Amino acid sequence: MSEAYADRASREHALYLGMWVFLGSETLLFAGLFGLYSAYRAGYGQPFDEALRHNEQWLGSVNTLVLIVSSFFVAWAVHLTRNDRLRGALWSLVAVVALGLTFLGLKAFEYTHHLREGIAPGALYHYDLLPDPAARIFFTLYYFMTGLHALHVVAGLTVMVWLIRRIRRRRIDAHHHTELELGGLYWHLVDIVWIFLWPLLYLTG
Amino acid sequence: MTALPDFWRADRGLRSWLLTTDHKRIGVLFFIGVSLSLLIGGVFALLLRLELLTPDRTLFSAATYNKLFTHHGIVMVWLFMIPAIPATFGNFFLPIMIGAKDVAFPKLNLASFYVYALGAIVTLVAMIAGGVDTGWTFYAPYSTVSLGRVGLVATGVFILGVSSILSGINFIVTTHTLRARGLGWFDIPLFVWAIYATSIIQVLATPVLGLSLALVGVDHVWGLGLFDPELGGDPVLFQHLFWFYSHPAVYIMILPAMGVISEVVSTFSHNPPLSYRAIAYSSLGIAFVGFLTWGHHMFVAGMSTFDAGLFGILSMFVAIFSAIKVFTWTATLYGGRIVFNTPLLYFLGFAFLFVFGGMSGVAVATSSLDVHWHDTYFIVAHFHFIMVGGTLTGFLAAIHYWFPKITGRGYSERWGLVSAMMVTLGFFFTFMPQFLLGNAGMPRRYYSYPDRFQWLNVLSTAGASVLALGMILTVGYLAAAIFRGDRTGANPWRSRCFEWRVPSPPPKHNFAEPPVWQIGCYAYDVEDHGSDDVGAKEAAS
Amino acid sequence: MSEPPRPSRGGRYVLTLAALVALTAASWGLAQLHLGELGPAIALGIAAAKASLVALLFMEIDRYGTASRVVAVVTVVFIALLCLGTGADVAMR
Amino acid sequence: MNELFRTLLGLPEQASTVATQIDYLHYVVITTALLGATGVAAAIIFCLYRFRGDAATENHRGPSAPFWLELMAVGGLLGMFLAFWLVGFRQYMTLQTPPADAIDIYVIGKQWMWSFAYPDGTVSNVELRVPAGRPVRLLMTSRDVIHSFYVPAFRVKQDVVPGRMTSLWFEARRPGTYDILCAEYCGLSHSRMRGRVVVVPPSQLGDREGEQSGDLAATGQRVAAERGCLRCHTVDGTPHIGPTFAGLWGSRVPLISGGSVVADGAYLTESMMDPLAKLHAGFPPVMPSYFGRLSAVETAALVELIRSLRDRGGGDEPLAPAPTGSLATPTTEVPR
Repeated sequence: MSEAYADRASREHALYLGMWVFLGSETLLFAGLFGLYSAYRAGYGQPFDEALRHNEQWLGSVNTLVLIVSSFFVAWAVHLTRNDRLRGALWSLVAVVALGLTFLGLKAFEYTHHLREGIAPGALYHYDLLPDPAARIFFTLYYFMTGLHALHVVAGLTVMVWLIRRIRRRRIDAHHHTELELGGLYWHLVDIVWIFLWPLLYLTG
Repeated sequence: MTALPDFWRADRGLRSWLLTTDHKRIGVLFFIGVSLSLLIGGVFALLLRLELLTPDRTLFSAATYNKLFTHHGIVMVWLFMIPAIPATFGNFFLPIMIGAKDVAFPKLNLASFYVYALGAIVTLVAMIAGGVDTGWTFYAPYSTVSLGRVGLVATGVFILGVSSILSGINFIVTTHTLRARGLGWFDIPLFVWAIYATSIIQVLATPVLGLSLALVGVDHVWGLGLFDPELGGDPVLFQHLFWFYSHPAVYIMILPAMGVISEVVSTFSHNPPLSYRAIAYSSLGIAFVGFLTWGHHMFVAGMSTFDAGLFGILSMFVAIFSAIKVFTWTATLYGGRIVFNTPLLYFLGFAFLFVFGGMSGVAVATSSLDVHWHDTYFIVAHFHFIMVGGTLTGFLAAIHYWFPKITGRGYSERWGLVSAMMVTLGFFFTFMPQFLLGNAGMPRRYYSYPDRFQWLNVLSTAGASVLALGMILTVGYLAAAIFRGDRTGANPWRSRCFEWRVPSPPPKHNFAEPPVWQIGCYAYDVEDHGSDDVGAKEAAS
Repeated sequence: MSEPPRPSRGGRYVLTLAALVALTAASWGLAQLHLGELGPAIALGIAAAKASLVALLFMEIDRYGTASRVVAVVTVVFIALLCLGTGADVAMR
Repeated sequence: MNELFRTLLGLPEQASTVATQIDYLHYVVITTALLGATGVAAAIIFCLYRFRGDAATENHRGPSAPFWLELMAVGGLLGMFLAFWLVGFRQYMTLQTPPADAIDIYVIGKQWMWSFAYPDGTVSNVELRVPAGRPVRLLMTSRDVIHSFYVPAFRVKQDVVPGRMTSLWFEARRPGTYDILCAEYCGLSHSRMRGRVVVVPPSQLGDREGEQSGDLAATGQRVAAERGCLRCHTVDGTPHIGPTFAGLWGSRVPLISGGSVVADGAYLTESMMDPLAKLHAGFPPVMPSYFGRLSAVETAALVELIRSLRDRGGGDEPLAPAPTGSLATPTTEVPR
């Protein structure tokens, strides 16, 4: 941070603004996939919904809850830090990491389940019960959307681990917790993206 | 004020340049990268023009030709046009123009340069190791089956996109948070508005490009066919994603040039712009409405007629903002005290070429005319009129306009006018024949063509060589001026704009202490009394 | 913001969590009824409600100035724009 | 006037009924563009000359044009652009909706050649023969990448997209020969993918009138006989050396390499060109490759033949529609 900023408050304001612009930009990375989803769904219609019904709804729903609770814990950690209860904040972030890993674990389980059935992206797709190309396209989109989201979950988890280490080394406290709020904003965005992915890929069959 | 060392001499040694966080030095680093890219792209362009001298093989094979026009497109669009003005002059002048010591995130600024350098290296390596022959648009399904190194080039351009986003974020936050005290949104120079609007587009459009190129790269390497008709995909959808980025991208290219032109016109006519808010709001208008019009690239691609109609209307609205700007610039000259020199000659070239290029754009947005003209040389001429006639002319005008401020020396006005004339006329004779080629029906990206098109192609190649000579001449006398140009004061053009109130070349942190400007950046009604430096007078008051 | 520590009350966050879980359950429940054409619209409506809850209460978007709200709105509008543009093309072919 | 503008702008001859209207709009728009650009440049040159001076000359009041003048100028411009759009879109709609009595001709775009299949089953490559004075509708698809069927003299162009059928129509006004060009970059010999539209007087093409419904299938039958397909494949449902054509379309074909595939256009074309790629389980791998020996239109005719036999019993019920599916049904209904 340059000394361009007279005081800490204006420097933080700049950091928050920069973060929000970055979040907007990051969300638009998914815009292309949402666009393809709406085009293929409008184009294929019925066979597309058939493939969508094949996804395990309970798996998606549990993952949604996992991410929502993890999002809560992030907000809880920020709240505790503001009240100077740093131990509590630390454990909240640990909970977030645990929930994030659970999410990835469930995702991995779902992927292997799909792959064993022969549901693979693009040319590798060879699932006989849903031969229609719409199913192949749906599952390719499914892999791309959830895969890109999973990458963002991994990035979010690394940020959380980094924050945990900073709290433990007393670099974050009630007065200085900008990076905690920024990390929190990023994780909430990852949760919001999944909130939209869940109905599109699991519910609206 | 003690004489602070200027940013060239503030620190010594290569390390101080390579690890600099001074926005001016980063601007200079970008300038070097961008100029090299212009050279490489220009060489590709000349080779293309030479090959088209005869209806069939002239110098090399069709495969080489296809790679060359693709590389010309990629290098010019992503390595030159997009960073050309924002990353060089935007970096250099945005902080000074709003009275800041530096950009909001200097380390991020340096990171943006190195990401640009990495992206450029990956792209150029991919071009050397096999190259790409899909056209800069990477249309599926050819980009999926092409034997070129589509995956590597897509990665390179993706990285360049990341650099573009990082610069965009940096400039947006700088403009929001680092304006000097008392400097509202309508007191800052119009160039800052142009860079701000460009950054908004960069931040919002580039991610979609990143995704579509990633999809094409993955599809090419592992065949995960979202656009492969064999696997049920629809290639037209790739065009939707690609043009959702690429139409706003052409506004990323032209808006900064418009910013430069606003500054040049006001300074050299010593007149405030006719209506500051018209130009400022037009920049934002172009930035947002530019996102609504991408469908006019796909009138004959098999898109539904409903979309064709919708995108046709929306495209007409975006032309209005450019028209407002042109009217305002022209009216600003009225009643001014005009000093005519190179930047203003470039403005004259810009005005004619950009207006005719823009209107030919309105012509192809008229859906029935586009049916005949789409993918012909009419389109090539249209976008070169805007890109070369607009952005490159703006880039050259910016180099000449800010040359004294950056180097502290003046360039030779005589050579400037001669080279500007050569560049503008050379450009005109290169691309006006291509409008006629488009009318006659010669498609784009044609290695060999029916004989009846030959005389226009020969004329176009002749024009291209004059343009190339003009560019070489420009490099020549500017290089000479860097070392032997006579020293100029802080404000050789007697401009009111803020960047002329700091010494030339500016000190490392621009201002000894945060500036408080009473005299506005377009306040030409304030008496000048011939004093060399309004800044000095201001400091005294 | 991290001015001098302002004790914030935790109750808000717990309530938000409850609301989010409830909305998730509602969305799942409605999906089981297979409302046909209306199903996707409702599901997306609920998702939008949940997203704005997270944005308003967890992210506290209102504390970061108007620019952050403008960014949020513009992002949503542009995603919708791309979806409508491509979706309309394929649907109306 | 029309002739003057046309030659001045280098436009090709106006050989189709829509060409003249489009050219008139072209003249209006281009002259406005040129006038606009020269007008702006002239105004600037005037100001540069009239108001030359330097910073020291006495101070002029800055220009202050009334707001309504600028609003009026911009409003007028927007009105003109919208007028261009209105006229342009109406012409675009006429270009996109073929008249009902148009003759249907199948066009296959393939890397670097155009092929045409006429209603009476005859086929031709590179050269498209059409009657003058009769609307002709081209139903086009591509065998590999996106091409674009472009006849400058008719002012018509339409991308030819693989995996779906796009259409284009024109009515040639008088006999003549006009260039066909490929306008969408499609690889190495994109610039050599040219053809000719030969417009013949209507009288010469009397025999060409025939109704068009299943003719392509009839051609397929003829091609299958000539090329020896029927020596190994039967059309009545009984398997022979090769699998029967009856009921094959859309059915699930078990493969020797395990798994299975839907017998759609793509699979059938591939099996003709590269029979061993996805070999039908239970049949000897003896089929010769027809790559390069079957023209694109003959392939389309054979596929049409197999499609027309799909309900003739034998083979299990087809599970899925043709790969082009609902996503790709073109605006105009393709005669099955």
